Amino acid sequence: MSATPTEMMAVAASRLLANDDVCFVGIGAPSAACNLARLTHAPDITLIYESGTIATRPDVLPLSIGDGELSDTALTTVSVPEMFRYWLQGGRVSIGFLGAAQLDARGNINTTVIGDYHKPKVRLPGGGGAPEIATQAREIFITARQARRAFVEQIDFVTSLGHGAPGETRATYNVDTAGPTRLITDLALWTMLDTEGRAAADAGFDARSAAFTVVSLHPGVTRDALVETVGWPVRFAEEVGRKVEETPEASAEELAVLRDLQARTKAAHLRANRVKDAAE
Amino acid sequence: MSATPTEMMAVAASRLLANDDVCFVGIGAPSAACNLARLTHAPDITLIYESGTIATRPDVLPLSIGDGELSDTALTTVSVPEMFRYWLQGGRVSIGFLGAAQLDARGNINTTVIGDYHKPKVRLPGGGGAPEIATQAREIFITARQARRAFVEQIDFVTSLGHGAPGETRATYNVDTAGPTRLITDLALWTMLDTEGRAAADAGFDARSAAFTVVSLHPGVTRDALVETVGWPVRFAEEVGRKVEETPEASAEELAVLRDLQARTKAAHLRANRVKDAAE
Amino acid sequence: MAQHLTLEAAIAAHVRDGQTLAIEGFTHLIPFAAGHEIIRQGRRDLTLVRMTPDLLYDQMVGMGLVSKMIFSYVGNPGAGLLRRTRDAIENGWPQPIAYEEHSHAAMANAYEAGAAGLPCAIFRGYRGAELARVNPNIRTITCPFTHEELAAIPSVRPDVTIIHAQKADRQGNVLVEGIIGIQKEAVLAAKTAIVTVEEVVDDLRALGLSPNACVLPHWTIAAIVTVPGGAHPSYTSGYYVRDNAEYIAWDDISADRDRFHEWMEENVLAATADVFADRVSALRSAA
Amino acid sequence: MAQHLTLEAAIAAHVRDGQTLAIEGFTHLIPFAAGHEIIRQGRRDLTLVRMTPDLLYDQMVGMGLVSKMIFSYVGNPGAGLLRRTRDAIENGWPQPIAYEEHSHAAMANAYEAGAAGLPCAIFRGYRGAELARVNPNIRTITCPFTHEELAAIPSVRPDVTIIHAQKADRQGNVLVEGIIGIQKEAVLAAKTAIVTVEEVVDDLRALGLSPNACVLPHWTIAAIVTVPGGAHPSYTSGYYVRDNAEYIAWDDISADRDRFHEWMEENVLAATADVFADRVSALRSAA
Repeated sequence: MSATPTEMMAVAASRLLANDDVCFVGIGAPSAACNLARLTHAPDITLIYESGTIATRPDVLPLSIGDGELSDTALTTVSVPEMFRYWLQGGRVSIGFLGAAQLDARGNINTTVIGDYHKPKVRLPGGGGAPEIATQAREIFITARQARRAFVEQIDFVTSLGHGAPGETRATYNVDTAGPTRLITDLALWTMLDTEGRAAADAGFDARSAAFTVVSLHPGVTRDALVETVGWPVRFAEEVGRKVEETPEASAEELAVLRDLQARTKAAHLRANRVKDAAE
Repeated sequence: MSATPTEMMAVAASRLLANDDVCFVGIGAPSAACNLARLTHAPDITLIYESGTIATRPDVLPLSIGDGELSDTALTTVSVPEMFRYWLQGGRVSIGFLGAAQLDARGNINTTVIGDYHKPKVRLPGGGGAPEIATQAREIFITARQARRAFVEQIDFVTSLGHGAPGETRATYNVDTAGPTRLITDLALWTMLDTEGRAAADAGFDARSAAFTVVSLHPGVTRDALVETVGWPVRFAEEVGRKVEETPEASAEELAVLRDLQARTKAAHLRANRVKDAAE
Repeated sequence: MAQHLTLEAAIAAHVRDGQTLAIEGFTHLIPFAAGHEIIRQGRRDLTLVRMTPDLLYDQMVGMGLVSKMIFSYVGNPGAGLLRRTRDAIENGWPQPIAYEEHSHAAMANAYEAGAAGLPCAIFRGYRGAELARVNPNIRTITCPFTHEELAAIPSVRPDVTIIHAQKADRQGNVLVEGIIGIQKEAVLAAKTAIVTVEEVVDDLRALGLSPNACVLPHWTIAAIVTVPGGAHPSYTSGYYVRDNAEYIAWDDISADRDRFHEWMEENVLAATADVFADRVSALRSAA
Repeated sequence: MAQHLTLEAAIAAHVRDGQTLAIEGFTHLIPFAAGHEIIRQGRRDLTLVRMTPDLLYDQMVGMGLVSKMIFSYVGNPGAGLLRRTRDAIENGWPQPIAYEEHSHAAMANAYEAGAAGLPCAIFRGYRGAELARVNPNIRTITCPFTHEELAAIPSVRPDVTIIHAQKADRQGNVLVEGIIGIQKEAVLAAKTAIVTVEEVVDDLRALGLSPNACVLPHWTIAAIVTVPGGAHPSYTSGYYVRDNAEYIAWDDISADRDRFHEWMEENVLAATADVFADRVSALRSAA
């Protein structure tokens, strides 16, 4: 059985993580990806959740950012001010994960409002840790399901900074971290490339012309299908002198580990579990 | 057997402490006084040492501000930044104790240098916690042995603020705590009084004219003997319309508890103790 | 000096209309029982501060107790939006609420500064973030050494902070363990603090705790209330697990105004603090 | 990523002439063994940062390794003055040293800001205190909300921090317990950190520590060195007590230049890190 698009997103993201990464993990897709990496090729990866849990090894994925599972399996749990001051602002996080309600091609993200801030059409949860994760983690990975209402030309509100408007750079805002370098979706893997095909880590990277660029399509995804889900003109890798790959299928091990993790998680979160526990 | 002058200093200071006080304790005389109070009339007094130990109940007096005895018997031990930020600056200390190498009649203290700061005749240890204890504890008690080289008209360096120069107040320096209210010495008990005999807690207290005023002479101490040890014109309570009392003798209980504490302390700090422990 | 009180007495003695309250808890240790008692006592015109408002503030907003909220994440963690709060913000139902919005880093720093007795906090924040444009309480200072511009925000100083914790002792000292969040800072930043606990022991010192355990001395707290299960559907590490199913269910309950009111009537207005022990009984075995 | 090294190798790999070092410890956990190894390796022109310089820095100053000291209390705690440091300041022997002096509150805030990656710290300090007149690194900022003036100081960012701790595990995670002082901040504020420990265990997670114990993850540390007794005459809570007699004795040893040199020759230059275990053997029973 092959991976679902959501599974493919977690698998593709997990492959980008290394054993010595220190990840600031969000709930949902990032949590699945980071723990999949930990349970496969990166056993010593450090996972940090903003609730203060450091080097945690959850057996089931947390529903919230502060489930007991996270502190029970952590190396140590610190206060929330310490988390944001010493660990995030202190520059100790190598990869920060962000999700997005709205996202543009430059990695700017909105999770605050649809419509006007003061008279919102939809009031979303807001930034939480995102404004500072976006600028203080050394690098940002964004995970999102592709959809036209989410992948927009112009976001309604800049909750967290990517590379700003075209022609700007993060330095415009006095930020010296790399910012969003990867966008991992249910359909593809995107990399933030400039018009010469350079990534943030490459010499001469010109953020003024950078945009998320499709570098790998997940198995079975067509360019047309992908373009349908994006509200901005999609840049494919060939346009900047690189090649669009096909994302390798999820391996049997990847799928088995991920499904096992998700099954344990589902069981733990169902009310059924509560009743069962009580009956024991 | 009656109290020695040093014992009398500890006894007199301990009597000023109440069960609900939160004391920021220094090493030496303050530590003896605070623990004497704890072991006699104020069993629930909270003692804090700047090493981070909160509500500690040492069985022997610490030689240093951070002896293991302090954390072993503490309710909790916090980091040093937290101690200074949340507990002292946070306004939770009711009485801060300070010692002095040099002291003036307005409670300004020097523990930094004798002579010029940049070309010192004697380089003293410096302020440590004192500059902020002096302004952030709600009230300051000073303990010192009286001597002309210590009780001076003009201190060489203001390590910590009392009431500033005559004519000034603490408000001159944007400080709203009461500052030094009591000076407890080997010879007498002094109170910071203005020229109308008002203390800091009294309505109308005029800090501009305040000076440490002798309000109680320890048993057997004459005014002449006291004046000999002070480098400024001594103000006795009568001059501001109050009476000079005689400090009540140390009670048998006070002396017994204090000597017991000191004996335990001496034993613990002697090298003999080390050898004895090893032999056991 | 901490007094051991009933929940009803503690809330009646310390919580007044018009106050600024911080009922804190970062997913863990959210004092639901105390919040429900405030709803029952019918307080009004409250300013609620909290990093992650969560279901409890959603309930208080929906019941019309709240005139203003200061927050950094107004969602149902892992489950979605807070529908009662959305209804208040988007439609002014049951009444409009004002709000001041920050990032987590800002709120954490603001509580920390409050605990430290400072008027403001500084941090390297809000760069390129639009909240700085819409929130006039986000300002800047310049480092006098490097001339770097840093964000400045006012400290949080609630009239009353309420937290939930594992244990108190008879003297009123309180132990908080696990995800300690912002609990200590919220207590120390407040003028008055109320703590609900799972249980009272004789003396915390006798438990052989870590020397550096997070313990709040009794003289930092006004009232201690024993409410077993008082954090449900949040959790108390070492006692019972988070009732994730209840968090997920809230999404439906809160979607409809009438259904919300029925639920509140049955589970809050007609209930007492005693119901919490029952609510967590089935969750204890997993803790 | 922490490497387990010998003391000689760790110091040789990471400590260079001209660096700024913080060899921290607030009475408890002072890494004497590491400091003595630096003396043996003959480093020069060091800037030493520490709240309470204590005997170890007195020894390093007396041996001529130090060109500048940044501190807040330069005494022998409970015993008096630091005579080698006085000799350097008052008489320029064996060489003059520059110094920058702060209060404890200032230094604590400066380390905290260093750990937090900030260029400066702000606090309500130095009011009416003359240090503000003589130290140009004490400046002010104005709160943009209340207009209160607050003291500002530069953060501490050492090239190398060295601390002593109870335990490390094989992966290099470190446990600090008891009077934790400024240890965590000093490590996190530094570019490179070396930790000496009493012992190495297999896995700290297996010890059943408090969830909120002060643990430094292995990736915050460059080198771990096992030196039993390495804090002597300071102490390691849970292992051995403070050698107060030795602190008192230092007053005499350091009073005379020749006597000091003899003592250093015998106890430091001619010694190795192995001597520390013996030095504390008699103090262990009391810990």
